[in-house]
Amino acid sequence: MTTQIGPGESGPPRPPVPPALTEPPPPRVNYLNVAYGVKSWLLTTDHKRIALLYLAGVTLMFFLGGSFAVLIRLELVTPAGDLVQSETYNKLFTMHGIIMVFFFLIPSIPAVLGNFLIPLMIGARDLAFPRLNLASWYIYMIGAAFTIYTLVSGGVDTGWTFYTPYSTTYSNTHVIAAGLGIFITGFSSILTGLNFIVTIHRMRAPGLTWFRLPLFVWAHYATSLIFVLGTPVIAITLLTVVLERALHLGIYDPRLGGDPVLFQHLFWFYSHPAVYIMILPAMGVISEVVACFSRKRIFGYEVVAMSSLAIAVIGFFVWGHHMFISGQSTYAGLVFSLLSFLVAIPSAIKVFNWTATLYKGSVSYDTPMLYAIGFVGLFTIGGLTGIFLAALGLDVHVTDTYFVVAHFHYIMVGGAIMGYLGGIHFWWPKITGRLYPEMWARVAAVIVFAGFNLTFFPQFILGYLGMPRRYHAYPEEFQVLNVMSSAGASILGLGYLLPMIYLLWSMRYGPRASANPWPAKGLEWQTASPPITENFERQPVVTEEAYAYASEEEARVVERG
Amino acid sequence: MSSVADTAHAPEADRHHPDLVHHFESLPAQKEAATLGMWVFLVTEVMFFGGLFLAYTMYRNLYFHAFVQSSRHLNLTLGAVNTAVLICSSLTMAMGVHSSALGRRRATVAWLLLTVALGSVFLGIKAVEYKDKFDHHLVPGERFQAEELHLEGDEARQAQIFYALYFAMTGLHATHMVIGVPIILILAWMAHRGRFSPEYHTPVEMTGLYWHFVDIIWIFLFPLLYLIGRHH
Amino acid sequence: MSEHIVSPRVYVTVFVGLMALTAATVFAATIDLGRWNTPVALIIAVTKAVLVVLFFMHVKYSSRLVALAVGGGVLWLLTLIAGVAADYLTRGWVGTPGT
Amino acid sequence: MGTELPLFPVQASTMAGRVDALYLFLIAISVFFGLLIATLVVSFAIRFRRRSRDERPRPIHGSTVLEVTWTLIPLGIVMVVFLWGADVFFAMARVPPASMDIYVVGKRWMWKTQHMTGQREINELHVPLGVPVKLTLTSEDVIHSFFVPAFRMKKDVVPGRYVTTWFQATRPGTYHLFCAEYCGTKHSGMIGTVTVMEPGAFQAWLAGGATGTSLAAAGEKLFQDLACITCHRADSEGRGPRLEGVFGHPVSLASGERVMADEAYIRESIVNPAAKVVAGFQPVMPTYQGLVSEESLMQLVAYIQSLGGPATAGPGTALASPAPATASPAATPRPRGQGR
Repeated sequence: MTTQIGPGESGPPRPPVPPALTEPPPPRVNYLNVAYGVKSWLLTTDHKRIALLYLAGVTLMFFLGGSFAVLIRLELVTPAGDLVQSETYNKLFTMHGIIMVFFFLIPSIPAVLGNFLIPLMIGARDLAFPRLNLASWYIYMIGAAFTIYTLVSGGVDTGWTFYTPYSTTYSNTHVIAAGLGIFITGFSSILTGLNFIVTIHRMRAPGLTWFRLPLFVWAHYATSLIFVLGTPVIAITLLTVVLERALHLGIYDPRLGGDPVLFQHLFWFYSHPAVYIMILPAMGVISEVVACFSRKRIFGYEVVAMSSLAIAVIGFFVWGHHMFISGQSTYAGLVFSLLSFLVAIPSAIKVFNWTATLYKGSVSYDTPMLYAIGFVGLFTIGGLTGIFLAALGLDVHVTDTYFVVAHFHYIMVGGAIMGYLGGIHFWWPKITGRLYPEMWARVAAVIVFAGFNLTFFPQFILGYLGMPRRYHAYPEEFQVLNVMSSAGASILGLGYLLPMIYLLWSMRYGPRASANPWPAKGLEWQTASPPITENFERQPVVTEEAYAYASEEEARVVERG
Repeated sequence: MSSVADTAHAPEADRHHPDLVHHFESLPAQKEAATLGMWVFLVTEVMFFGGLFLAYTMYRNLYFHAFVQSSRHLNLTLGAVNTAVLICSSLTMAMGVHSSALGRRRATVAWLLLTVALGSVFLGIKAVEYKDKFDHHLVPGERFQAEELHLEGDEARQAQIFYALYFAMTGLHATHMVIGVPIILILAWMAHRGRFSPEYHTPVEMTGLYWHFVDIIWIFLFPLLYLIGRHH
Repeated sequence: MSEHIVSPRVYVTVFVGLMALTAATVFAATIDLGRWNTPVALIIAVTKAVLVVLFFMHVKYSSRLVALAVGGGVLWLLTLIAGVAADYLTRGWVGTPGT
Repeated sequence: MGTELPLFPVQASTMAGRVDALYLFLIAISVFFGLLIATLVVSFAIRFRRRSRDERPRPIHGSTVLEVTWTLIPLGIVMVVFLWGADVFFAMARVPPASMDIYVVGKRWMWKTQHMTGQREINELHVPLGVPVKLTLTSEDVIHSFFVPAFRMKKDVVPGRYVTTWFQATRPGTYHLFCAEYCGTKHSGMIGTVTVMEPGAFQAWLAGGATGTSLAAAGEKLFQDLACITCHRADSEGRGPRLEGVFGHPVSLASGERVMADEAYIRESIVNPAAKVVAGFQPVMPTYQGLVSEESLMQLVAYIQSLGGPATAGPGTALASPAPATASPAATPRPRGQGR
């Protein structure tokens, strides 16, 4: 009953995909125009519509969190704390941290691109539990509502890390509301992770074995393991902080014999794997983009797939490197430092394999590829500075300084956000059926890359000079580097506004996209753009490996190689 | 190891069963996915309770004497009775799932209602225990008094940590039961209306898994909280 | 996955086993086994949990993937406890307080 | 607008050189691998740029040899970095014997330092050049972090327990002191200076400073006021153990363990007497938690330390306090040999 469509068609090799990018297919019913009205969006169980709901929520939170970053950088232009008071500054960096980490970086790629693409990539009609998927969006929005309530009613000033005993005893800001907000949003991650695991295990198209899965799906499977195994621990940790504040359940209270270091163990047990939740999906996007724009299979596909799992698993054993000087025992620091070096290896392997994929490929510089190349560069710097921080002796000097701030921004902003933007541009034709303006997109990519480096590279130098984190005022001699960083931040801010403008513009005025504009491999490019609600007219059957851009005999050897 | 659901030969009748959702090929595939999903959810519950079990493990080793004295004050008989009640409710729940799989409607309703009853008994006993703690001022906070535990000074404060963990762990467990009991009540009502059949009784089975998990949590809570140093 | 019907006799035997083990753990707690009190209580609790998981929760009859999930969950909790215990057990080994 | 633009922190302690060496080694590694990948990516991107729309490059699956090499080489490098980092870290953790003791208390938004000879400073610390200084730190409220960038030294200060770190200044001058762990409103105001002075100038400062009673003397007075003397008597008839010669030596407990009588043990025995009862004694001592502030606790510990007597060759920090039992304000800490 299932017919074969797609690349495996027998008979003479089809002529390459017709070059005309933009011959507009006649307007048909697709998941966007199948129903209109608020109810059709707010009660949808279609994974594609839920992905767009998440896109709206996540973008709102990104610009909210980003505005705090701008205020922080403005404050730090001058050594004296003269733009805002110190209480306000503390609330600014706390809300920046909370919103960016829990409400943008963690949900962005999995909930937007993952939700949209995983069923398409594995040839399924939807995720395993569509209603749970909609519930996860509502839970995310309720959590966001709690956080916005915290914001408007006075903010919270404990830092996104909520260290006790400050968060439980000494802070008099809205810690309970903020804690509950993150507690609730955690369940949105859990439901998304649960949905992905069951879908990838149980709903792959016939013939789609594990080692034919796109690396995007591998990355999200590894991320879902972290969602499911890590998020509950942050939920109970924040619950204990809320209970200690509200009901005096003093398990972290040093006056009763409680140990604040125990809170840090519980917090970082989740929060370190959380950084892999942020980067693994971006790595999945980069694997897809690099393969498509060098028109070649990823070099060492199996190794790259396994390195995603390795990162997810080893990522759970390394949390102690956040606590080398926090009162954790020296020997425990030794163990965590060794394991932290091991977790760096799979990331290095991925970078080498992406670079090797370009060799003898047919590389084109569309915007997604610019973001991918930017990602490889910045993620390499981010990863290498992680080695500085894992080295015990060095960490003593650089932890809690701007060196750490620069390191994790290189990974989160240089890595995760570049990957997110690359993914949004790469699948924009599939999601909206429209093409974005290529020239503007490339300009924006270059601005983002330049602005990012000008913002965060000086912070490495500041960090080694000893400027501590979360400082409202700083000594005179750090001012020049801080002004450079603030200048970079304004360029970066502009760089992020551009995509917002031309992507919205393209939804109305962009030329219509064909089913496979790049052209790229993968089941999601086998169906229409934008896809129908059921994703595929007929159940696709997969008969070849992933990224099969050219079989051996089809390849015209690239002479100059 | 790709265990893709075999779709080619799902029986035709099965394909149009009212309970089969559109994106699954067959009822067994749908049930298999639901079972895996439920188990992944239970793994998150293991890690959720795990945070408290970790705190308990660390503080028990750090402040063993204060924990022994505080645990001694918990009512052992009520704890043991509660354990027995919960194991019985696990049995009745298993029988409920069993009879729904065989399509015996009235038996299913009976077993499920029995499970609800046992669950309520457990919560009742828990309420009695909590009230006793409030009466003896053993609730963490300013009014905490540890004279009855024969502890003073730092150890009196460490007893507060024991009771903080006691209330947190048994409170979280009780909350899970307060969520579970109404769900089983609804299931009993749906079974009564003949909603389930041998082909489709997944909700009963999933709730059964949840209920057995809650029982397993108590199986660990009882010895850890009630049985430290009951000898000498 | 065929629908495996477990006979009530199995449920009742497992039930009796659980009640017996509960009695055993209460009795074991009342006699002074020195260092062994805690391990014995834990072993009994683990046995009861395994009985419930295998028979009441049908893991014995369900797919290997479900068993993998159960094992993974327990293993991760032990990882958390082992990692934190590594810190608490080795405090003060370097000889000065707080290292 | 600050005009000077320092790019590298001054090296003012024995550890600074070792940390900077590891830092520069890692910078070299990072520059090498960063440039390697950057040049490879850029050159491949240019050499293999897409010539025509329907160009189809030959699929390359991968090569196990290459995968193994770029797994083992990075693994080897990071293991070297791991061992080097651990070596520096343990050197920071092991306090050299016969260090000069200073007590530091972090309190929301100020650092209170106390010298053994009684000097007390707020957000200031005067230390002699070339003498290993052992800091015993605690906090009265939240977690702070004692950070002196010039010494490459940072240690989180956790309420409810003592933590220890040490440094040996190698360059006279005044250096920044920061609080590096977020602690509330004036976190960025909880800063100060550490002044390293020539030994001669330090002695003058010590003598000139408003010394009042030395820490040990203040501790001795407290020892009387709190009636500790009634149980802890010198003639060991009292209900509490005799304290002379206890500090710095192992103590056998009623539970059969043997613990080192260091500052943490003494402090714990004052606030939580029942935790580690000395063998042969009953747990009758009442707790002094709440009756005794952190500073007075430090004075009592300093007094008991001064009763320590000659250091045994025991492991860890068999700390012999250089000052004889009766405090003499001008006690000169004899600078011993360099730390290891």
